[in-house]
Amino acid sequence: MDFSYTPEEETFRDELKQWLTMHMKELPEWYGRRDIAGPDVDSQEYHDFSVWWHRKLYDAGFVGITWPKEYGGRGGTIMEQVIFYEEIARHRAPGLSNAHGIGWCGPAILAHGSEEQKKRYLPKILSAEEIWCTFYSEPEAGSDMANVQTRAVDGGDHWVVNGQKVWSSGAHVADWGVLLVRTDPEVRKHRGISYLFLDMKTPGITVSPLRNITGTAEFNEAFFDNVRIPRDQVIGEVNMGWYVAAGALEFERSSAGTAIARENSVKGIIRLAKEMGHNGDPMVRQKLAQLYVETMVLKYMALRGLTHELREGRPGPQGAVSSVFSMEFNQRLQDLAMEIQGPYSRLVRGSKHAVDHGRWQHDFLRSRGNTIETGTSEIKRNIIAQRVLGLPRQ
Amino acid sequence: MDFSYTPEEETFRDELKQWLTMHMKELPEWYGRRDIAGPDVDSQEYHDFSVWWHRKLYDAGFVGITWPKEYGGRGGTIMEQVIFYEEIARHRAPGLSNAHGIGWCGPAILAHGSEEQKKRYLPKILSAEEIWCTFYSEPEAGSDMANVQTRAVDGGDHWVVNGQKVWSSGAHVADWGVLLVRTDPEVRKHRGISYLFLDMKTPGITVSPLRNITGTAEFNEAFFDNVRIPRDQVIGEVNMGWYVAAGALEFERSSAGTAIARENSVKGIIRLAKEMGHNGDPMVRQKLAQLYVETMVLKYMALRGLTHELREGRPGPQGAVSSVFSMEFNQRLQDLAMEIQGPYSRLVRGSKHAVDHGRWQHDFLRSRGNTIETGTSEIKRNIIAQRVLGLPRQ
Amino acid sequence: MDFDLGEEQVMLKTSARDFLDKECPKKLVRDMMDDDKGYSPELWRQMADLGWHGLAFPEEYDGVGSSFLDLTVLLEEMGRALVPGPFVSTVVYAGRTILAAGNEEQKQRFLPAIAGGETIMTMALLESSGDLEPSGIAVTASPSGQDFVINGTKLFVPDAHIADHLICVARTKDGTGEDGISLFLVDAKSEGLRVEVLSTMTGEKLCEVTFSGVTVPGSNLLGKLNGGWPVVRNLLDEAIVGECAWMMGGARWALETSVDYAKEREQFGVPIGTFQAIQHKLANVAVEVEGATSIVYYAAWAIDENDPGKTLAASVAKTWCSDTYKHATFEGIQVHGGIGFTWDHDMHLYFKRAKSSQVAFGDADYHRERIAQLLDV
Amino acid sequence: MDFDLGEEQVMLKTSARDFLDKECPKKLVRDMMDDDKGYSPELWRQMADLGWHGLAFPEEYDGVGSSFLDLTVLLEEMGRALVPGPFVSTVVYAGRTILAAGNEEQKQRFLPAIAGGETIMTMALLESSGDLEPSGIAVTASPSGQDFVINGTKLFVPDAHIADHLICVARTKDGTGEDGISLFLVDAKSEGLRVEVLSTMTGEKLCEVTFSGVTVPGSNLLGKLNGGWPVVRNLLDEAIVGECAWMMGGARWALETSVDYAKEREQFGVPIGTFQAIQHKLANVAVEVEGATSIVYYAAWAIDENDPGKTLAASVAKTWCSDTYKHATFEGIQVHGGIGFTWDHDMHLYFKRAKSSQVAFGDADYHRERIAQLLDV
Repeated sequence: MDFSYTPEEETFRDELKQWLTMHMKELPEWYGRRDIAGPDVDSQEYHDFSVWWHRKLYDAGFVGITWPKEYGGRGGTIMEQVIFYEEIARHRAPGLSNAHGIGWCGPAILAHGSEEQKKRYLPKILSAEEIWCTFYSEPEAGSDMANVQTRAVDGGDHWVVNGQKVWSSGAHVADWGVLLVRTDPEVRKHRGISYLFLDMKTPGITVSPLRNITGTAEFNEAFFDNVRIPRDQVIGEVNMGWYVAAGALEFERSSAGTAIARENSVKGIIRLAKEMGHNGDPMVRQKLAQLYVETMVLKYMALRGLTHELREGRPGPQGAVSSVFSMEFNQRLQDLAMEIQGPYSRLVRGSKHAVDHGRWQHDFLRSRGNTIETGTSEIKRNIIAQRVLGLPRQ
Repeated sequence: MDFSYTPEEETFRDELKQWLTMHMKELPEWYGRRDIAGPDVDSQEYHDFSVWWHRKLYDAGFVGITWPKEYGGRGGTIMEQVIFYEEIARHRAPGLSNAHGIGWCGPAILAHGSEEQKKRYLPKILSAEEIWCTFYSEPEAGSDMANVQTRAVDGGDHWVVNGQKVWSSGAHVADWGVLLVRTDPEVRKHRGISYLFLDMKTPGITVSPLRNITGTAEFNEAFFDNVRIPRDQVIGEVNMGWYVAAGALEFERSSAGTAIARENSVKGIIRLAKEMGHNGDPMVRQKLAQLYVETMVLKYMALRGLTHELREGRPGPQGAVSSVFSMEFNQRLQDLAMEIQGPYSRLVRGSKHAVDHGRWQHDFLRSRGNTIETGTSEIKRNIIAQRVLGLPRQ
Repeated sequence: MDFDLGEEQVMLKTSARDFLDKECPKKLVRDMMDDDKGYSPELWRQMADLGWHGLAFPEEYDGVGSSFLDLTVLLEEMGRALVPGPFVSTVVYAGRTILAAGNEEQKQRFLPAIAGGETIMTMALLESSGDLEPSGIAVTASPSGQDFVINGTKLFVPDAHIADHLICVARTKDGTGEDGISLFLVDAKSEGLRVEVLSTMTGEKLCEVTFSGVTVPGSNLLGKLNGGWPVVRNLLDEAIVGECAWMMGGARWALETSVDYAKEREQFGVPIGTFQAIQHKLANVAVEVEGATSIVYYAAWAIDENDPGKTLAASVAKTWCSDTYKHATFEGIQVHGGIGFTWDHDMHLYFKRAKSSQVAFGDADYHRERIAQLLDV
Repeated sequence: MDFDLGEEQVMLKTSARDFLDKECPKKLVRDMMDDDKGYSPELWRQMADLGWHGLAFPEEYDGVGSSFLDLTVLLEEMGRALVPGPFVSTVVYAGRTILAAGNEEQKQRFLPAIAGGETIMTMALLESSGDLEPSGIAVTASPSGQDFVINGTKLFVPDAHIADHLICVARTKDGTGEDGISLFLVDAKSEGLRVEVLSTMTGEKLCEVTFSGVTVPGSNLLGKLNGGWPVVRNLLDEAIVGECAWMMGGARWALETSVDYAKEREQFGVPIGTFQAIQHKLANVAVEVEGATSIVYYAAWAIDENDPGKTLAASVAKTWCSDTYKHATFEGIQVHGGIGFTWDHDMHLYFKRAKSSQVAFGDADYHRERIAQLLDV
C-alpha cells in the first residue's frame, strides 16, 4: 500500500501543471467566470469548444495516457492517469471530449478489435478527429439490456439493420457509432448479439433529439431503416457482442476518475455555502462534511478497485460498488446544492438573480439521470448481491 | 373530520383522570422513580405487579372499553379508547397486562368463537384472571408464517398435537394458549390450518425460555409431544384457522394505541437530552424534532386508519402502513436515546453511573425485535405493495 | 370521532378532480410555463364560477362560508393538477390576510372582488435574504402626511406581474425585530413600482418588485400600524398548510402514476412492479403519502379551530411534506427509468415543483428547529 | 501505485485470522464478558509470542518494527474475532503514547515489557463530561517537591482494573484550554488510587478511577510539563483509526455471516437471499464495508507518513465506520430474523460492540463538525 508518488510521477505532474497554467489562459472568456454565462451545453458552440480543448490536450500527450503508443496513446501508467484527473480537477480545467469514444468504443476495439481496426480507428478516437457514439438501449431494452430487438440480417458482404435505439448520447454530432444488434434470434438472450459499428453518414439512419428534464437534448433516439453496414464492421466475434460491450472497466469509465473530479464538486458546494452565507449553519456544515466523507471514501474505494483490477486482471468488488455509490453521491450533492440556495434555487439560467447562471440547477436536474443511464441503481445492486456477494438468483 | 371531544368524552376523561390521580399513589415505590431500579421485566415480581394493576383498572371499568358488556367489557366507544391511551400516557401510568389475550386471542374469540366460548373465556381475559399466550411461529415458519408444520391429528373427541413453536411471548406465565396447527396437510398452504386453544397445564407441553439479546427471556420455545386437546377447543371452523389469526385489527393491537404511547417516549427522550445537557446541540434538536414530527404523523395516520375501518368495516391502507412505520420509528427513537448518552450509553442496569438504571439500554436492545416480531418490515412492505397498492405478485 | 374527510369534503374533492382532469390538462400546464401571464383567464373564470375563490370566505363577502379545511381539500386537488396561476397568491396570501386583518371597508372592497374572480392579488414578503423572520424585512414605509412612501426591493413575489394589488410587508419603524412592521395594500399601477419576472424551474412566475418612492394612502394600511408581524405569522401558518396540501396532492399523483407504470411496464418478461425493489420503494412512498395526508388534514383542522397547537402542526406538516413530495417524485423518476427522465413525461413537472415547494416557507431543517423551539427542547 | 494491502500484510491478515479462529472462539468471548478480569492470560501470552504486542514498536524496544498500517490490519482481525482484553489499551493507548512522548528511559522501561506481554497498561482520559476536548479535563496534578499529587475522578477508563500502570491526563495549571495539561505514568498500586469496574453492554471492562492524593514521582511525567495535549491529540488520531479498523473487521464479519445465512435459510421454498429486498440490503452493507476498508487503510497510511491530512483522514474514517458498523449489524439482525434476536446467536455481540464503538472517540456528528472545521467551511 502506497498512496505517495514516485519522482517520475511527480515530474509528470509538474509537466502537466505547467502546461495547464500556460494553456488555460487560452480558454474562452466565459470559461470559469461566474459573471458571464457560457453557451448551452447541447449547443454546437459548446461542442466545438470541447473538441478544441481536447485536441490541445491530445497534442500535448495527455489523452490516452495508458493506451499503447502505436495507437496514438502515451503508453503511460495508471498512476499518471490518476494524476491527470487530479490536476484537471485542481485547476478546474475542462476535461476530455469524445467521452463515448474514449470510454466505451475505443476500449472495445482495443480489447476485441483486429489489428487493422485498432490502427485505423484508435488514433482518431484519441485525437477526437472522429467522434463516436453508442447505440445500446432500446425502448424494450432498458434495465433488461440484453433484450435487443434491433435486427441485423446477413446480406452477403454487408449487414442490413432495422430497429430503434434510444438514449444515445451525442449521436447528433458523432462521426461513428457502435451498436448492439441481434444477429441470431434463435439462441438465448445474451448470445446472438453482435457489436457492429458504422459511419454515421450511412443512409437509413434517422437521429432525433430526445429532450430531457433539463430542457436540453444531449441524448437522441435513432431509427435504423434498412441500414447497410459493411460485413467487416464488427468488433469481436459475431454473436458475441454482449461480452464485448460488457468488457473490462477502463479508467476513463471507472469511478476513480469520477471520484477525483467529485472532490472538486465538494469544494464547489462549500464555496457556494459560504457565498450564500450558510456555512455557519450547523446542519449545512454537517451535510457538507458528510459529502466530503463520501467523496474521500469513494476515491479510495475506487483506487483500491483499480489496484485489484491491475493485480488480478479483473475488476474487484469495489468496481460495481463504487459505481452505484458514485452516482447516488452526485445526486445527494446536487440536491444539497439546491437546498443551500433556499428560494434562489428556484431561479434558472437566464433569470436575474440566478446563482452562478443556473449551473447548479442544470446539474441538479441532470443528476437525476445518473442512477438510470449506465444501468439503474437497482440493477447495480442486483449485480453486487449476485456477482460480488454470491447470493442466488431467483 | 373532527379531532375534538364531545362533552360525554370529556366526562369520561375526567373520570379516568381522577381515578388515575387517586390510584397511582398505590403504585410500588420503584415505579416512576429514577433513583430506584425496579424488578426485571421478565421476573415473577414484575408479572405480579402488572396483573395487580391491570385488575385495578379492570375493576374500575377501564379494560375492554369497546368490548360488549355481556362479556365483561365496557361497551364504550373507540374515542373513549383513544382517551384511555392518552391519559395513561399523560400520567405515565402502567398499561394493561395480558397483552396477547386482549390483543389477539380475545378478539379472535369475539369474532369467530361460539357464544359459549365468548361467555366462558372473554370475561377472564379482560380481568386477567386467565393469562393467554399465542403459539404462531415455528422454526421453519417465520416470515413464511403459513408454512405451519405442527400437526393436529383427529383423535375422535380430541386432537393430538405434535410439533414445535417458537417466539411465544409469556408462555411461561400463561394459563391458556392459542395455537396454529395443520389439520389438513393435503390442501394448499393457507388452507388446512386450524386455530386451537388449550389449557397450559395439558400434559405433553414443554415450555423453555428463549433468551434474547437483552439478556432476558420474555419469549419461549414450546414443544408439543402428543398433546391431547379436546375437540371443541377450536376457534372458528376447522381448516380455516389462518383467516381467524389474520383477523380484524383491534384497537389494542392497532398502531393508534401505540402511537399515542409513543408521544410519551418522545417526551422522555427530550427530557433525557436536557438532563444529559445536549438539548442545545443543533443536531440533537433536529433529531428530536424529527421524532416529534414522526410521532404526530403516526398518530394521525393511525387515527385516520381507525376512522376508515369503522366506516368501511375493514382496515384501510393506513393500517399496514402505520404498522411498519411505528416499529421502525421506535427503533430510531431508541437508537437516538443511546446516541444522546454518549459514553454513558455503554453502561447497563446495575452499573454505577448507568443513566435511568439502564432502562434505555434495555429498551434499545428490545427494539431491534420490533421489525421482526409481528411480521418483518420486509413482509409488511410486501403487503403494502401488493394489497394496498395492488402491485402484482411475482 | 372522525379523523378523515366528511362526506361533503369527499364530494368537493371528487368534483374538483373531475373538473380539473377536464379543464386543466397537462398541455395547459406546459403552455402556461412559457406564457407571459402564466395563467388561463378562462380557467380562472370557471373556477371562480364554481365558487372556489370564495370558498373559505364568509357569505357576507360573497364567499361560500366553508372551512379552511375545505380549502385545503381543494388545494390538494389543485396541486395534483398543477393548476397554473395566481389562485394561492390571491385567495390565500392576500384574501386570507385581508379577512384576518382588514377593516370592514377593506374587506368589502377586496373580498367580493376576489370571490368573483375579478381581481388578482399577491403578497410581497421576502427580500434578498430569503429570510422568513422579521429580520428579513428591510423595505421601508415612511409616513408623509396622510400617506406612506415605500422604498426598497422585494424578491420572489409570486404573480406580481399580473396582480392588481399587492400587500407589501414593510418597516414603519427602525429596527430588525418584529415590532415596527406594517402591511400596506398597494395598487400595482402605482408610480414608482416596477415588476420584473424571474425565470423559474417550474415556470411559476416569481417577481422582483422594486418600490421607488411608491406613495400609498394611509387608508391602505392593513391592520395596526407597527403591528403587522403577528398578521404575517398567522398568514404563514395558513400559507404553509396550503402549500402542504398542494404538495401532498402532487405526491399522491406521483405515487399513483408510478404504481400504474410499474404494473404495466415489462422488463425481463414481467411487470417491473413484481420486483421487490420496486415494491418496497413504492411502499415507502405510500407510507409517506398516507402520513402527509393525515397530518395535513389535522393541521388544517387546527387552523379552523384556532387551536393553540396550529403553528406547531403547520411546522410538523411542512417538515413531513417537504421530504414526502421530494421522495415521491425522485422515486417516481427512478421507477419510470429513462422515460421518467424525458421532458415529454409529466413526472418532471411534479419533481421540479417538489423541489421548489421544499424551500418555500422554510425547508425541513428550518421547521425542525422551529419545532424544537416550540417544544421548548 | 498500490492502493491495497501488500503481500506481507495479506499474510499477516491471513495468519491472524487463522490463529484467532482457533484460539479465540466465541465461547471465550462470551466467557470473558462475565469474567472479572475480562481476558485470557493464555491468549494474551500467545499473542505476545506471535509478536503482536510489539508489532508497531521499533526493534530497539523488542518490537517487530512494522508500520501502524500493519497494526491496523491486525486490529481489523481482532475486531472480527472480538478479542477480549486489554490489547488496545496497552499497545495503542499506552504503548503508542510512550513511543511518541516518552524519554529514552521511559521507553526502555515500558515498551519491551509491553512487547513481551509482561505488562498491562491503559490511559485515563475521559471524565464525567465524556468530553474529548481539553475542557473535559478537570483532574489535577499539583507539584509537591519532586513529586506530583493527583486528585480527581476519571471515567470510562478501559481495563484499569487489571492495569499495572496508567497514563493519567491531568491539569498541571488552572484553566480549561489545552495549555496546562500533562501526562503522568501512574503505578496502579499507588496509594489513593481506587478502581471500580462499571457494567457495560458489551462486557468490556470500563472503570471509574478515583485519584485521592495519589503521589507520583516527577520522573513519571510523560512528555513536557503543560504540553500534554498535543500528545493526546496525536494519540487520538491513532486510537480513532485503530477503533475504525476494529469496527471494520466486525462489520465485515456481520456482512459475511448475513450473506451466508441468506444463502442457506429458506422461506417460501427458496433461500431468502433470492429476495431482492435481502439482496439490496446486503448490497448496501457491502458498499459501506468496502468503503470502510478503503478509507481505514488510507487513514492508517496517513498516520505512518505523518501526513498533514491524518487528522482529517481519521475523522473521515470514524464518521464512515460509525455508520457502517451499526448498519451492518442492524441489518445483520434483520436478515437473520428471530434467530438474530437470540442471545445464542453471535450477531448481538457485534451489534452491541457497534453501538459502543459508535460513541467511542466521538460519534459521526462530532466528527462531521470537526471535518467542517478542518476544511475551514
